[in-house]
Amino acid sequence: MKKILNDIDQLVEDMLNGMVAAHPNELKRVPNTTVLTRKKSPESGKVGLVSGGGSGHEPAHAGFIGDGMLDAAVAGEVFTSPTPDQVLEGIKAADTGKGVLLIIKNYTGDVMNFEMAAELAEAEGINVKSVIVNDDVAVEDSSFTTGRRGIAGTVLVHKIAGAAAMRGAELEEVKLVAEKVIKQVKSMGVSLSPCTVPASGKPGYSLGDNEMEIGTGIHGEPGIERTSIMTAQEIASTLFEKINHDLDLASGDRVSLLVNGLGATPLMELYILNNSLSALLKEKQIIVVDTIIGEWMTSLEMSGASITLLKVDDELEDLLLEKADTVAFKRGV
Amino acid sequence: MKKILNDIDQLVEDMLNGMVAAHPNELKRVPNTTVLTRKKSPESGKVGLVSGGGSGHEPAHAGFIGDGMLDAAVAGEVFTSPTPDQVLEGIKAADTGKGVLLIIKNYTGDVMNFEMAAELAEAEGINVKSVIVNDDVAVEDSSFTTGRRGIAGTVLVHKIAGAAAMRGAELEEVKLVAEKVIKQVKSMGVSLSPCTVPASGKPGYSLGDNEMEIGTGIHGEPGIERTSIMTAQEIASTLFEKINHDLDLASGDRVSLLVNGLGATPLMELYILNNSLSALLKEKQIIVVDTIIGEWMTSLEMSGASITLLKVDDELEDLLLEKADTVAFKRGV
Amino acid sequence: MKFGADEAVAWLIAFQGKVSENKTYLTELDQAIGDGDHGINLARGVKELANVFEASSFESASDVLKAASMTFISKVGGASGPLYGSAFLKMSMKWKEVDKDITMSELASILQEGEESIKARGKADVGEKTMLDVWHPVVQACSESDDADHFLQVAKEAMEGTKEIRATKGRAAYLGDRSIGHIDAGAMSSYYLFEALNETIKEKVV
Amino acid sequence: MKFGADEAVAWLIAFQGKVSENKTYLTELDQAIGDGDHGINLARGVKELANVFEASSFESASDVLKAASMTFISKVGGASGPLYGSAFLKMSMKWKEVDKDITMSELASILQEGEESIKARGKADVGEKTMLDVWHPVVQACSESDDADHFLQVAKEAMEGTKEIRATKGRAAYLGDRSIGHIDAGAMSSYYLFEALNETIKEKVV
Ligand SMILES: Nc1ncnc2c1ncn2[C@@H]1O[C@H](COP(=O)(O)OP(=O)(O)O)[C@@H](O)[C@H]1O
Ligand SMILES: Nc1ncnc2c1ncn2[C@@H]1O[C@H](COP(=O)(O)OP(=O)(O)O)[C@@H](O)[C@H]1O
Ligand SMILES: [Mg+2]
Ligand SMILES: [Mg+2]
Ligand SMILES: [Mg+2]
Ligand SMILES: [Mg+2]
Repeated sequence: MKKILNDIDQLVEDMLNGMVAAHPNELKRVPNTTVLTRKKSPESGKVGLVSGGGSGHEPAHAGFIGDGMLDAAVAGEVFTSPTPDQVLEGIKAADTGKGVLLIIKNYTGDVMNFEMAAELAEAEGINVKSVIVNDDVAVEDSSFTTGRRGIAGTVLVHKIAGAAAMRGAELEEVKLVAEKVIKQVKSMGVSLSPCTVPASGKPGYSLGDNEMEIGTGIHGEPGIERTSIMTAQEIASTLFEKINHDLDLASGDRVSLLVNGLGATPLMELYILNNSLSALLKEKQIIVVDTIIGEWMTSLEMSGASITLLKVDDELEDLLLEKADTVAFKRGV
Repeated sequence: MKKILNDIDQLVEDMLNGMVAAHPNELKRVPNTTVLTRKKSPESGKVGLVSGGGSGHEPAHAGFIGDGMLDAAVAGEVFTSPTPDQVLEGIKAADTGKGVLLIIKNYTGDVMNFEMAAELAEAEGINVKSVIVNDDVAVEDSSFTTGRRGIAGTVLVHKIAGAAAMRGAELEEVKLVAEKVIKQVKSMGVSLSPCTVPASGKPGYSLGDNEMEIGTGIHGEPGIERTSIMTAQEIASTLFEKINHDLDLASGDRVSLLVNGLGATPLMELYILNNSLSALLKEKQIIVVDTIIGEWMTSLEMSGASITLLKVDDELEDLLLEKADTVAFKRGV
Repeated sequence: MKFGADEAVAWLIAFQGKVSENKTYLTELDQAIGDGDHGINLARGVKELANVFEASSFESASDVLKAASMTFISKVGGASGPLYGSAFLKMSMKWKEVDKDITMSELASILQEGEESIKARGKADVGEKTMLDVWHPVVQACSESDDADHFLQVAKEAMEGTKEIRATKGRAAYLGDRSIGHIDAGAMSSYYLFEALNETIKEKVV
Repeated sequence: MKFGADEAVAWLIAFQGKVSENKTYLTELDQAIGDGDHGINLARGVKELANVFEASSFESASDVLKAASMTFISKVGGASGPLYGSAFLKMSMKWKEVDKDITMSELASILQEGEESIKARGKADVGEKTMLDVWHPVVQACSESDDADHFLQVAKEAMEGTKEIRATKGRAAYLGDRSIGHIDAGAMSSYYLFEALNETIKEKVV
């Protein structure tokens, strides 16, 4: 394992300090926690948005703190959900009196820790609601009750719920629009090579020289199939088919696209993938209203990419295109 | 070699199409060329800025097209300078009558191809000037006449010259400010693992399991030393020492920082590196006026990072903080 | 049997030893069918627990378990943190009802509180290839026999038995049939917990 | 010797064959001390050149070299594209001054134009471990002897001799002393060019 770091035990600490050092006007730490929050808190009267999860997905989640997206992000150890006491600190930092929405990715650990935190916050008199993102269509099994994982689609939930909150919506409304996104957002990824959790020192799985895996999760959870390496075109159509099995898009439908690199895949390849994907959508007369491309929900240095499609209506499109000014994601500023 | 692509011979073509598909309101192709330019040309009367080089450095260079940075970018094959006819098309696309500044990185091929293009453009009556960026302090040898390479510092040249052009400066003024930046901007990188040029199919060099290389160029050109893997702190101080040998910073000096990932290095590690670097600068009472962190000048899927320091005065700081709205880099919009 | 603060601390210190020693193994188990952090997570928790034990003294086993609960909840993270945390919280509350001197069947009822709270927190049941597949038979075994070796034997078989189960909860569930053939990481760590309990009873408890 | 359009095309087609065949080798040479694209760049150029030859017909060797120049400039990129492109442009201009029937010493003066233009474009000189280290002695050799095997022999030695040189131009210069021990990629491709010239003269030229 070769990584640029100092002390493996201080990894998250060092990262958070490095973030604040890089963005001193945008971010601040809540002392003695792993919570980052806005440097200047939003005016009271705005619903607070809190997200978070294990570290190793940067810029998720703290990179999305700022106008039009999140108010606080809680970082766990690498690929490990943060604990309830930390999430509680995040909730407190984001609350301006109008309540807080927790955006949780659907992993057992995240759900339990965030829900325990919500219980603690309620006990302190803060109005907390939560939504659980489960956009990864790789997982599908009726005998399977854990449900689908939350992956890159989470970024669009941040964006749209964040826009609604910025415009002054009430907690219940923000929650409803977040749930609307969650219903319409579907993702799936492929991995070409694994990543290594620093504390473990070994890659999470191995892939042959000519192998790739379809449907890998953002923590290296196994996907649905191993195949030999596919072309960009084949990847685009394989992922699209699986996503569209759920979305059932028809000619004339409008979608927003997120092409997400998992960490080590060059932007060049993401654009090539997008070229294949957008040709495919054009052929099916599906209208792409917006494309976000880059690294947004990574898995350390995993190589591979995921595709996210969100079927939009006027409300979602409008909120999606609303301006945002965060550390990692800026739009129309 | 595992990459997401279709036809190796069509790589640049597919990438450019994928970029335009992703950013249809920002970018357009100049037909039958490898030039990308703004969707809406700037008003006439603005000096045009053209950059470019081999592909594989994305988001450089086309990702910097937009308000406050570039007007056109010319893409060559992977790691290979574009040809003069292509650069000429870029110049034509960027010219609104007030002349064009070429921002060239100091590689024999780039310099020759861009200068030939400048000659061709002059012959067509376009006023063209050029600057050559040579920020890589890894290269230093008196018997050596090729000069230093241009690497990530180029991004700051784009930014500052772009701001000057946006504010209406004349070609000569834009050139002067670009040269001022070039004089004050110094960079150096380390690599932890190599990258593979798709057409060659094999990594450009190899590094042992516990090795890193100091001073590697953005095309995998060898650096100055191979060592066993260093901590973030050691990397920060090694690179800083070498950079500061040239910049000779004193307590109270102001700098702008660029921490650049080479392709496969997680953002987490860049922040950890920034944490070590900013602590070091603080100790030396050097004032960081701005930090740009992420992947800006990559080398395909190379892993590693570079550090760039620009010593700023009021003029440079002001232009640096000017707003910009490009595909990859947005500020204060 | 006498089971007060000292014995409870001894139990958890023994647990700490086993987890630290087998940190890599636990992580490997989690790597095979999960995300490879169970050993790391739990080792971080028990290490902190040792610090807590060093710094404070306790009146009763209940107090010890309460402190353990807080440490698990705030230091482990992931799925296992809240699960062990909830289990120890509920066990701590139940222990208050009994004396320093407890019977094996009282111990069973304490452990049952733990089992129930894992079920509730994890929305899981027996047979889903989780730590519950060790907790449940152990609770049974404690209520059946006073011999501490009995529940250990049961725990061991149950832990090994998770190999055969197809996961439907936790990250391993994403693997479907491919989860078969691997021991569940949380089942393994729970086995260490009961192994530590067995040793404590046999060595310390009079 | 007769050296018109046909012979010039034959020369460059022979060059194309050698470059295509040795694309990987050229790339490996460039990988050792450069950026590993010389074979790829040049193969792309000569492939296009073959297309150009297929599509058009030419009046004179000068025209052929002019077309080659344009193709090198617009298809190769990198350092070698403008260098070969400039060399062929100047050689094409010089060739205009001579007849279809040229002497070896006229050929030398044509090649010398190429050498000069590489020097000018590359701001380089002999002894810096570039293609010039092949061009320069070949020009000399052509002016010394009418025997085509003489310049071939000289080219070969010069190409191999680049191994010993410490690079001060081109990407290899970044390596300093570490550039010693490797043949320069552009020297190698230039050797193929002169090998192709030798074969054309011996096979085709009467
Ligand atoms: N819903 C659940 N109910 C009970 N136990 C569970 C559940 N989900 C996971 N577990 C247990 O937790 C263990 C994983 O813990 P850990 O690796 O620390 O958390 P994470 O899965 O978040 O990385 C599994 O091996 C399993 O025994
Ligand atoms: N300044 C120069 N003068 C003459 N020849 C040069 C110069 N720079 C490079 N070369 C030649 O070009 C060759 C490299 O060509 P190529 O790999 O296609 O370009 P690049 O170096 O841009 O990747 C070198 O091997 C050398 O022979
Ligand atoms: Mg985990
Ligand atoms: Mg090159
Ligand atoms: Mg785990
Ligand atoms: Mg080269």
